[in-house]
Amino acid sequence: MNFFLAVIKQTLRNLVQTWKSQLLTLMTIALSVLIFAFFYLLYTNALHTARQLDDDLRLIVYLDEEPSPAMQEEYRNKIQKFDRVERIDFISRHDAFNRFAEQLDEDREILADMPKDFLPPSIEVYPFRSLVTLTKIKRFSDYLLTLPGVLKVQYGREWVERFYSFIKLLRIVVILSGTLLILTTTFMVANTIRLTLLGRKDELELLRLVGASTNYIRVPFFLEGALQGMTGSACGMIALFLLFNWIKLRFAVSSILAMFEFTFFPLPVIAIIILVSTLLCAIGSFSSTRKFLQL
Amino acid sequence: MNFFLAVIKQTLRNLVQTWKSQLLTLMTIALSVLIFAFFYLLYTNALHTARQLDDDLRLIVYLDEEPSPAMQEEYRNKIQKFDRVERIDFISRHDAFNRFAEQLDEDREILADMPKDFLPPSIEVYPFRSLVTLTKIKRFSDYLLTLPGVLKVQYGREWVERFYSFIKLLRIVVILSGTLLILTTTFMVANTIRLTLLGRKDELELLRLVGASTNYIRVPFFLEGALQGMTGSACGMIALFLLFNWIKLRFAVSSILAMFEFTFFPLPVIAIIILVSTLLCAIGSFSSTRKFLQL
Amino acid sequence: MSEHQEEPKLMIDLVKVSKTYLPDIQALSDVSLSVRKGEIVFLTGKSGAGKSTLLRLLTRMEKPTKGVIEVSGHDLNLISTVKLQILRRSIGFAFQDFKLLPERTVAENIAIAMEVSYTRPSVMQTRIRKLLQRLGLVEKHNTPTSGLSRGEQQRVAIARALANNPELILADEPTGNLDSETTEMVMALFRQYNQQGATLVIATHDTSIYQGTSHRVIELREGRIVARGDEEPEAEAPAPDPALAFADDLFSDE
Amino acid sequence: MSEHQEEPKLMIDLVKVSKTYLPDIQALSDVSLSVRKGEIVFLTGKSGAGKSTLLRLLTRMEKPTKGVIEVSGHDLNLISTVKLQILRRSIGFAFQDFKLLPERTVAENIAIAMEVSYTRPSVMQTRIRKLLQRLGLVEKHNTPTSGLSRGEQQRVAIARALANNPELILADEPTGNLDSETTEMVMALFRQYNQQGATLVIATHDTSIYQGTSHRVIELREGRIVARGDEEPEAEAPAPDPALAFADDLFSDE
Ligand SMILES: Nc1ncnc2c1ncn2[C@@H]1O[C@H](COP(=O)(O)OP(=O)(O)OP(=O)(O)O)[C@@H](O)[C@H]1O
Ligand SMILES: Nc1ncnc2c1ncn2[C@@H]1O[C@H](COP(=O)(O)OP(=O)(O)OP(=O)(O)O)[C@@H](O)[C@H]1O
Ligand SMILES: [Mg+2]
Ligand SMILES: [Mg+2]
Repeated sequence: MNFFLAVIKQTLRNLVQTWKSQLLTLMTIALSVLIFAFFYLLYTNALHTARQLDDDLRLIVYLDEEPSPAMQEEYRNKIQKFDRVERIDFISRHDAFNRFAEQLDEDREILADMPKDFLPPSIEVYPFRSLVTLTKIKRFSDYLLTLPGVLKVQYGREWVERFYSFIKLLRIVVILSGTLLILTTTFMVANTIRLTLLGRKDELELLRLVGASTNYIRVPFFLEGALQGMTGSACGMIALFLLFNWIKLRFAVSSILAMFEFTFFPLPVIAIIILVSTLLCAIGSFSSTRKFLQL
Repeated sequence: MNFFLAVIKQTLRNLVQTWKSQLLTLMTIALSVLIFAFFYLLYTNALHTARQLDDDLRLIVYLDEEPSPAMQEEYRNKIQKFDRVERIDFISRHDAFNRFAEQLDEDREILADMPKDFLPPSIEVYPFRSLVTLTKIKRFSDYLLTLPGVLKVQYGREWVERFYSFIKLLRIVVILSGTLLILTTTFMVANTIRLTLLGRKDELELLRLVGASTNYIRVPFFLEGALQGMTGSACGMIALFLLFNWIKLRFAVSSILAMFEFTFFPLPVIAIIILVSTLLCAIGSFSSTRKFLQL
Repeated sequence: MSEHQEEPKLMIDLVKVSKTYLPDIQALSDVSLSVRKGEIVFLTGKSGAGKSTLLRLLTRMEKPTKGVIEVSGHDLNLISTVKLQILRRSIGFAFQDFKLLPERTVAENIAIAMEVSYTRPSVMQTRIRKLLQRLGLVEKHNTPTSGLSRGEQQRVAIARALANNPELILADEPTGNLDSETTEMVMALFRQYNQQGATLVIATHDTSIYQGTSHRVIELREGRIVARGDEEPEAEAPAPDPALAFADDLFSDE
Repeated sequence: MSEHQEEPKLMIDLVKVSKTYLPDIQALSDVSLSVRKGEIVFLTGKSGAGKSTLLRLLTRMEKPTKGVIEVSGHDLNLISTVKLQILRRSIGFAFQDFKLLPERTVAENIAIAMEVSYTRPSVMQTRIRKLLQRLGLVEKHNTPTSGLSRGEQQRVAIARALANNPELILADEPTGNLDSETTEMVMALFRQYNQQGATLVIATHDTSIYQGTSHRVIELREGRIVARGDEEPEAEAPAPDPALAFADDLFSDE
């Protein structure tokens, strides 16, 4: 009982007495969390966006003749045998013609005197959208060519590759910069704690010399670290939230970005980020007192 | 002469005696520069990549009849009147047919009994590739429609918009995160300098009391800051270069990324980054001594 | 410390203690010394003779290179961390360099020694006020110690050493920055604590504070004891002291 | 300082100087005092009387609340930063709290005072060695000052004050941590510098160092001068001193 009162008193006094460095440390933590969360948010949204964008990832399998329903079933089975896919559409000659006409739009009259079946029938295969798919898509295409009655397999090879390489690059960049950032901020926060502690070396030494128990010395640092981690990360998250809404508001008008659905972190993720920062700071602050206790 | 010797001696002694914090500060600076340069490199390469990717940005103007050379000249003039463009290609009915046949590739035999002129002639307009263009492209398209003999203007509206919004988003992200990073690192480096200085308060006070001239006290800090800024940023750039080459090497095999041409900073940019860091650190370190001199 | 069956009569027992600072500074050589409970011992010797080193060894701020040190029945070479912490709370050390926290007030500095043994705030306040009164620092109660004269700081350091009613008081040059009048104030306080049972070891150059007393004066020279004073057979009760008029209210905590 | 036509005879001139620390601590009240060149003056007074404050005012570590202070012909209220810096180089101050840099060696600490006036390294080395010899610290030449006893630190602080051959030496309680033998060493050194023309102001509680001398002893009480000693009409040459056998080699720098 007495211990807890003493420790809390000690913590409060420290906070009040060193409020300047406390504030600076707080800002350091808040900025670190802001940056980390910013990149994490970016990453999750980038993944999300990627899913929206890659609708064009499909293979078109041209057939020499219209498949019968039984054939269709067989095609379907053979395709599923290679890999699970999201959707398989059968396009008849007629559908192909209509689609082409639609593409020509107002110029469709030029097709007027064409036979309605001059385009070949085809199967459109939509693979599951994932990065893994890309590495397989060439093999998939080769496999489809071996099926009976297949004239040709087409897919937006260049576009798919370009887009995927872009997404992949983005992912690498986000992961790399995220790692770099986490390393840097961890290092900087640790350095800040170290330097702040150095400024309180005398106090720690004195406490040891008058016989303070180890917990009496260390627990306030733990609490202080925890408090700082919590407040700091909360500030960082709030800042990110404001930034996020500002961006949304600022670019909602431009309608180009409106098509992407940006989402903020769900509450559990926010809670986890704050919790982890709190723990990290508390443990960091706590364990950094060790070497001073061995004086 | 004596002054310079004294100051250099002082600087060297400081570096030797506080090498631990010096090393930590150095790492802080190196990491900051690394992060900043990383994002800058990313940004320049992203812009570069964007230029490579947006070849598909063109307007296709369908005409009702084949334009004569004189007409072509007139179209050319009218188009140029609206905006300077990169290229204008005239596609005759014949060209259009050949292209279509090429697209059909092995299935071109289905076109065998088609008249060679069933596709309309067109003009392909390639605007200059820039973000500004996108905002104008709708108006451009409307303008082209008003030209005599124009049936329809087509452009990859959705694709162009998607791609551009993507690039624009990336640009916002890079600029925002860059700003955030620069703010953070500046703040952290400043805080590190402040805390390091606090540890040398006694020394500064003593120097004042024994009558050291202002420059005798401050110039070593300037030199120290400059040295740290230089070494730190150089280390950062070297680390980035190694990272850059590692990425290149690691992904060269995957051939997907091989199509992008990644380039490192040219030498002048490297020099400028190092110079600016050197100056910033020197000035930061120098000016942070001010308040200690007013003791 | 209550787990000792037989209450030891010796407060301090040093057996052939040596201390060598790296690389090769022989601060103490084969020092043997016993101090009974309730005794006052003065340590003298030239500057650099090893007085402070000896005091530091007694609270294990430093470990001896050789030899055995027992304080209040505990062998300091073998003592556990927790026991050492408890032992330290019963020792009041007025450090030669004060070790005050410059940004804290006088009251807070003195309180530190009591807070670590979870003393009630009201008790702390009473003790602090009484100590400050006895040391002539009442008006400085709320001054940060950086805003004190050196002699005032020294008295705060002494007050902190006394605040926890320690069994053993170690005072390292406690009057180096004090005039003779203030010195007498401090010595009267020390004598009073001694009367209440505290053992005192005082390192000093100030011959005036031990001349004319019957206490042991131990002289160190280059790390060796060269004079052990009178080896008294039993601790004598010191002569009654005029300052003792205050004695009761100092220890009553009310 | 050579721009003064008429070399002033007074080293220090205080006219009705008061110093109030915030919020309302009256450390000095209307102090007027003149010290001639070449004089030795002792400042005494109880702890907290204002001795250190007076010395700090003389190097403008603190500004007076009221009054005029002239040191070596410079009015400290009006002096420019650059001139103050030059003036400070000609003042040696042995601070009461030493102000040593704990991580630097003894030699480096002493060198600091000389480096700021760009003394040649060889000259510095000679002076440091001579001073350490006179103060009995030769073996400590390369020890960091954190590894010194308190009395040794005090002597290093004194050595630093003397190193630059100052015109004015301010010593604040220079013997508080020193035994009588070492105190005599230090005083002999002070007298020698005085013989070479230096003016000395020594704040002290140690009556033994000024009893029996003919120098002025000024007593402060609660910020006022209550005793001015003998107002000597002219600075007397002190009696020849046995320590002066070393005098020549101390100032010759070879
Ligand atoms: N920085 C400061 N801020 C506020 N008050 C101060 C400060 N320094 C000294 N004082 C007060 O001014 C008065 C005179 O202090 P000063 O240090 O001059 O005394 P002193 O004569 O040197 O005493 P001592 O012998 O103890 O060193 C004291 O009451 C002290 O508390
Ligand atoms: N931390 C240390 N590291 C190395 N040597 C030390 C250390 N502390 C003290 N010494 C050396 O040990 C010897 C004894 O020092 P100590 O502090 O015990 O002397 P002292 O008797 O207290 O002297 P003073 O009266 O000057 O305080 C001295 O020679 C000193 O230089
Ligand atoms: Mg000592
Ligand atoms: Mg003083």
